[in-house]
Amino acid sequence: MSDFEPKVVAFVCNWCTYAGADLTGTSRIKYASNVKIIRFPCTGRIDFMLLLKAFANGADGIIVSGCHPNDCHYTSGNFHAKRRWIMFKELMDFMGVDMNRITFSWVSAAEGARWAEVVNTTVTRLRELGPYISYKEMVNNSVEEEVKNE
Amino acid sequence: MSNLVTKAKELLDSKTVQVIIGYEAGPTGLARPVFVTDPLKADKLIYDERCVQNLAVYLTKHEVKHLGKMAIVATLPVMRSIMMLISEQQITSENIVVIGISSEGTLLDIADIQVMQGYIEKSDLSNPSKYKELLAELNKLTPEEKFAYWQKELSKCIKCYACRQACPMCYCTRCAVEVNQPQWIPVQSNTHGNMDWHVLRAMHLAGRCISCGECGRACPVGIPCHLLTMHLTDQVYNYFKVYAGTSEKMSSVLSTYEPNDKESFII
Amino acid sequence: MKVGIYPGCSLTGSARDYNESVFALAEAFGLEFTQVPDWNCCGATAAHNLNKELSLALPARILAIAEKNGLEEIIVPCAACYSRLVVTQHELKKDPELKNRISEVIEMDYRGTSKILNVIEWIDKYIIPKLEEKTVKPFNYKVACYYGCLLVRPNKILNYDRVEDPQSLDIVMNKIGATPIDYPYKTECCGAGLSISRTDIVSKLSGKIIEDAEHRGAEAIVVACPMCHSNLDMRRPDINKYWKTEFKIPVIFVTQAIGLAIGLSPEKVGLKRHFVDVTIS
Amino acid sequence: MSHSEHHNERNSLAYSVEKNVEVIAQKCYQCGKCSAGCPVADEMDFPPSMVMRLLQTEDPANDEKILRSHSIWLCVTCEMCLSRCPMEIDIPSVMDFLRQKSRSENKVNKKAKNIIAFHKSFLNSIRFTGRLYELGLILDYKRQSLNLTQDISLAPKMISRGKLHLFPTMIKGTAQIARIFKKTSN
Amino acid sequence: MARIGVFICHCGENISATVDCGKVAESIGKLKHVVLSTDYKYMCSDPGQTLIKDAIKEHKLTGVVVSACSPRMHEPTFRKACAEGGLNPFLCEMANLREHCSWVHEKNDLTTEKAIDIVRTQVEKVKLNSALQPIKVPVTKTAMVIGGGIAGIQSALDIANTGHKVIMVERSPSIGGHMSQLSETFPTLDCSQCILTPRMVEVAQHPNITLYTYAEVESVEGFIGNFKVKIRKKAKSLDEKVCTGCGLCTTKCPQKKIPNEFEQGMGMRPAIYVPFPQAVPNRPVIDKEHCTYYLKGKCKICEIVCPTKAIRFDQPDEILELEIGAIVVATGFDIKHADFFPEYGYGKYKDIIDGLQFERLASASGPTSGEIRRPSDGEVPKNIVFIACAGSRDPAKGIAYCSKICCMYTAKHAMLYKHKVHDGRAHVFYMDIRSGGKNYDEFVRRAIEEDHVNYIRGRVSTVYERDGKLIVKGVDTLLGGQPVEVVADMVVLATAGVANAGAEELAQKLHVSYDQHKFFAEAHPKLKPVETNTAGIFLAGACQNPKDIPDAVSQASGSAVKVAALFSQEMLTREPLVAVVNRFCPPMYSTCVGCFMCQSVCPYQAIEREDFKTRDGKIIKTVAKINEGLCQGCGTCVALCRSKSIDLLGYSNNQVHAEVMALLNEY
Repeated sequence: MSDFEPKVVAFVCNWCTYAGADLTGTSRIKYASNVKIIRFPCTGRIDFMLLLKAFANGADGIIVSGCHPNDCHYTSGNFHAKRRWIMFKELMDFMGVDMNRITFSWVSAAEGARWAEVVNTTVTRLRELGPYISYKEMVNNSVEEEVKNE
Repeated sequence: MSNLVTKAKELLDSKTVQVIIGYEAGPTGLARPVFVTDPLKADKLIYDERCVQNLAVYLTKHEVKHLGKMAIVATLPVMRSIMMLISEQQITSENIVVIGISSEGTLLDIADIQVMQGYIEKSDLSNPSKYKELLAELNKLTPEEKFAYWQKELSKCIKCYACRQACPMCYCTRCAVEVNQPQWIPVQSNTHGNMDWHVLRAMHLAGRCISCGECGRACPVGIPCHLLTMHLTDQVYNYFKVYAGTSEKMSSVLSTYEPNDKESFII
Repeated sequence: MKVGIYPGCSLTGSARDYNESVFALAEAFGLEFTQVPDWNCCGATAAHNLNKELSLALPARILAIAEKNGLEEIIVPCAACYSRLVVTQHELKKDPELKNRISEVIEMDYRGTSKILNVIEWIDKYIIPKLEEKTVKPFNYKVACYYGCLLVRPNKILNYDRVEDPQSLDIVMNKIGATPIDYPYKTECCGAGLSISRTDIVSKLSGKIIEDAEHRGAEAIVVACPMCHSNLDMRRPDINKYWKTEFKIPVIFVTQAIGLAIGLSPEKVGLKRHFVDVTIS
Repeated sequence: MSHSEHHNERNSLAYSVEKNVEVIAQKCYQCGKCSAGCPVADEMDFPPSMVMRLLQTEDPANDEKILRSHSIWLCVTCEMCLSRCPMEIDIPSVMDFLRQKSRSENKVNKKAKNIIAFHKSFLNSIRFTGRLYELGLILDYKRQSLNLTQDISLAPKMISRGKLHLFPTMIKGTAQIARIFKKTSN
Repeated sequence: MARIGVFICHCGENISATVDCGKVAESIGKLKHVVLSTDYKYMCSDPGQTLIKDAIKEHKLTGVVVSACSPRMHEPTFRKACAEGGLNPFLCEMANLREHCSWVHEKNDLTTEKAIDIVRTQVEKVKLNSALQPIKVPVTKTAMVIGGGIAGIQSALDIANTGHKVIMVERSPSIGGHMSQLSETFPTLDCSQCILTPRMVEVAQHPNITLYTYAEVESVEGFIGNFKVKIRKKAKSLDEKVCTGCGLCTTKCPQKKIPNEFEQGMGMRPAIYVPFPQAVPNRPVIDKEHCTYYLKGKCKICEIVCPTKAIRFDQPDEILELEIGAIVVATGFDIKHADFFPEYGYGKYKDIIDGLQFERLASASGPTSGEIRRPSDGEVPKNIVFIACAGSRDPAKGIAYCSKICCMYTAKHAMLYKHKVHDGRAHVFYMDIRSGGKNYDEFVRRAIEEDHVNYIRGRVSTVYERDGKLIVKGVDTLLGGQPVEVVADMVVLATAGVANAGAEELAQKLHVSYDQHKFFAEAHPKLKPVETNTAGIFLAGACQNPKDIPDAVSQASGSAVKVAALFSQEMLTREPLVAVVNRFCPPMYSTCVGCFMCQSVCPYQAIEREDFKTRDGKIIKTVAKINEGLCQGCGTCVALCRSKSIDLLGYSNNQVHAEVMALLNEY
């Protein structure tokens, strides 16, 4: 399992974390290349269904990151996001979806180094966890179910 | 409950309301919803332990609405549904007369929304005890066991959406599952698609579910999907110290925030 | 309602005069109260200086006994005891664990239900209503009302009167015809617990209090705390020695003042027991 | 996170104050209002604000200074400092804690011996009788502090005014009181 | 049928050093609908941009992906290039291969694969982009400045001088604000009146400025460029056109014992009064609370004596409705009155006063015409104590924050005192001296070194009166907490600066947010200190937090420029990345069910109600509608909407969904 490289999708807001990741680049700080970023205007824009979509399509892990509380470019988007993630996490825990595979974080435009740290810790953790087999299986079996049904 | 009938009669006679949403005894002996518009027919109204359905679901139905001002036989969950529907601007308090039923099954005198609010505030708003145990049981399981449990349950789902139909809070004219640009929820009824659907439903009811348990009761294949929403009801209280449907002005947990909302998982 | 009284040690000894005046008032106004049975010392400064748990346990026992005997109100004439009791009640309310530990120590359950009244609260509630009609001999003197520390502090816990420039005592004195002076030393400390171990400090601090009162033309200092009284009265020789003066101003308890106003004899209210002769009255 | 780690390393006096009386020394910004209002500040080797400052340094040498200071014994718990502190720092509780710590570590300042002698005598008297026996207190204190001559004039005057009992009054619960002392003696 | 062109930039070596650009171009070229995939050394260079422009025409591109640096760097550049090439700029996306890939990873296959994924993601996104037109909203080129203090005055003049109309609304009878009350100003000690009065007059005479004093904002609706404002002009009981300002009425008014607000209660005024000699406008108003006629129904002496018959007792309040394009809030601050500090005896002892009262004492136009005389007996205090932080930095009794200006004005007060009372002693009790600012610390040093003001580091515990002297019990913490007792003749409390009364109410009328201290909140603490989070509303001066005059004035000019910039356009164009609520033909109209939860998440009040009615006006359905003038495109409502009836242009559900898919699924 040592050669396993997790696929990680990062959902980040444009004003803080995306800019922070830019800073990581301009400061040439290296981090794991497993993470690919999708840009949103604000964490408040991120639909929880997208996280499920990511898992369903083979992601082994997810990072959701935005502005620190009170720093939101739109003043309150991240606060609403926070409440949404609280609910989502509790539901997922209740349904046995592995929340160790999602990192929620606040990374500001000034925290280039921190972004690298967030990515690396997440990737290291995911390397230990291995591929998200149970979820993948559910999806694949579901496809087979279809075949049976037809 | 003769006084229920009397009350209904006078409401219709006095033209205070045009329709009464209540229960009647069905042919099979089960209670079923009835919509009484004629005072003379009011005596078919009943209330007893058979009457379990949450009638609030009809308040947003066009067919009922257009009859005019409505009176509704309302137990606690119904009253809370009414509060939610008013706060979400689906109905107006002017248009509703509440025929309150206490937990003992006796008639309550609910003069207006304030009175109803008072009654709700006095009541225990946490999940019904029979579900509390179930929730506790499930919460004891390991993540793997939980996942397995829900896989098993959800694999049964046939996407009939009875859970949605039964829920007074699911009043959208177009549900998100009918959106195909993008296809948020896989159309097929397979475990994966079913799970997506039930997650979506639970999340959409987070902070709005009033713990009537109708969704679970309505499910033809017996999926305890009400436990998902009820679990979130617990969490909403646990995090934000509120229960849904307590006042006509309350704003939903997910559409408001406190700068100091506490959580422990965001790094 | 069953009203209890916790006199506290000094009222049985060095502050007998205070005790007498309190009981005299009660008698005169036909007020009933029962002593907290088999009460013990509250531990005073010594306890909380040396041993926190002890400083809570001792008052807790008193309160527990009071509860057991259905005393819904406890009058605590001694400001020091009053402070200790209220603080204990607060601490144990704040921390259930501590509460259990303490009730285990005192071998009684403790609920913290009884209401604790200081002497002025008692006067306000039971005496003021009938005071006017009973006042026969208006106490028309210029007085300096001295509250001391423990009647108003810690204010957040006691929340009694205002912590700066309190008024309750002035108002009472006003009611019996006295003229309270504007007095900045109202809540300055008299040296309290250091009375015996550091008489010099007490002499200095109490001296300031007396000096300012005399300077502002007060004819008496009115107190509601036996500790303050003993420092300002019994320690007067030491004070005068320290300040090399002859402060004469008498120090009387609020209850004594009221007693005189309603025509009780100086003996009856224990004035004869003072060290500094009470010329007025 | 780094913060909590920092905490784990701490074993300063300030830290034990935090743990035991929930007062955070770092809240003090040294305005000195406590010292300004403290009735005994001018007697103290370290006025209240200085005690807080010494705590803030979290330097073993300074912790030592505090525990060996005269100040902590001179504090009369008049609570003036707390009632006027802009940061609502409960200095009286800190003082109580420091006194007990100073004693348990036998670091009591020599100048304070009389004060402690008095407190001890006071507690002794109630340990056995349940109430304060003032004459006993004074005698016991004289024994402990060896101030035999002090207040020699006071006693007779008190007796003449009936303010001093020659014999202690015993309460019924003396045994219980004794047990309370036992259980709380740590 | 989409035709996508992809351009991969080497950025010199910056990208190509670790990413195999050729390989990326090649594999992207294989993607469906990609008709051109090429790499080039510098895409942002002129030849690079020309490459794009030509390709658009040559290959009839319907979408462009430039894979180079961060869009935060060059998105405008390439969108402009596309526009010049004849392609709608919003059909151009950027893939961030530099900051997010080449710079942060080693040179290896994984890095190149990641680059491919990143580009593919943007290709899939751009296929779903739609041509958007910048939003255009008209601009009413009239600004409203609320508050006539120095900040408001500066802002109004600057705007007016750019040739735009300005409405100034001032609550009190005259403009001038707190600055008009000040004696002299730090760090130069020039007379406040002397520098302020000309500005006040300029406002009154400026052709572009309309001044409404004794007036308040009643309501504000609309959005940037298009506000609808109601203003209440309180009745002055006087016809300003007829009144000559001779002032006869004010001398004859029988009511003379009304505490004078301008003198901070240290002088008296009649019921019909001009707040101060240099007032603008220099016309009296009748204070209805105290006027004998309004109270008792008779008197009217002013009416009788008025030579021009200008008094109008029956004058009603007037409501003005105005069209406003931009608003500058300059409502200033107030001082926290010190009575909450019983230990300092303010209000109990006459000779304990606050900072503004001292300003009046020291002011040549003040009640003592500039002589420092104590209120109780008019004696000149020989020993004076200034207490800093009397309320500031005091969570227990006052306010938690630092009021910023007190250190400086206290130094100034001490100096002024020493200049006027040469044999006097001035003591300052302070905690810290916060004198950041040009020539500020030098100023404080001067007070200490040249004027020998005695600075004592420590807070005062209590102040009380004895034998007509004030005993100040303080401490010197620099002497290890040694108690200090000063016997003073007068004590001045440097009271805290707090939000103005009614600030909260006004903020709510304006829909701008305010902090826990009721100060107006800026849109961004660092980069948007002048904007509020409501477009078109700006801040100036101490309504944001206590400020000294230079800070207030510079912010005022800042706000003026913001307004001028706004007014420099005929139409406002905004990036069309806004939310939209879907619309369908009847009977559906929209899938929105009108729960209006979106309304409560929107930070910009951008969500309105739209009714669909039958011919006879009966409402069939009420649904949400986004005001694109107000919407800033955060998309929180989009994620919240259960029926998915709201979408966000530029980040549509379809686009983000496609991105997720593309990122994960190899093609």
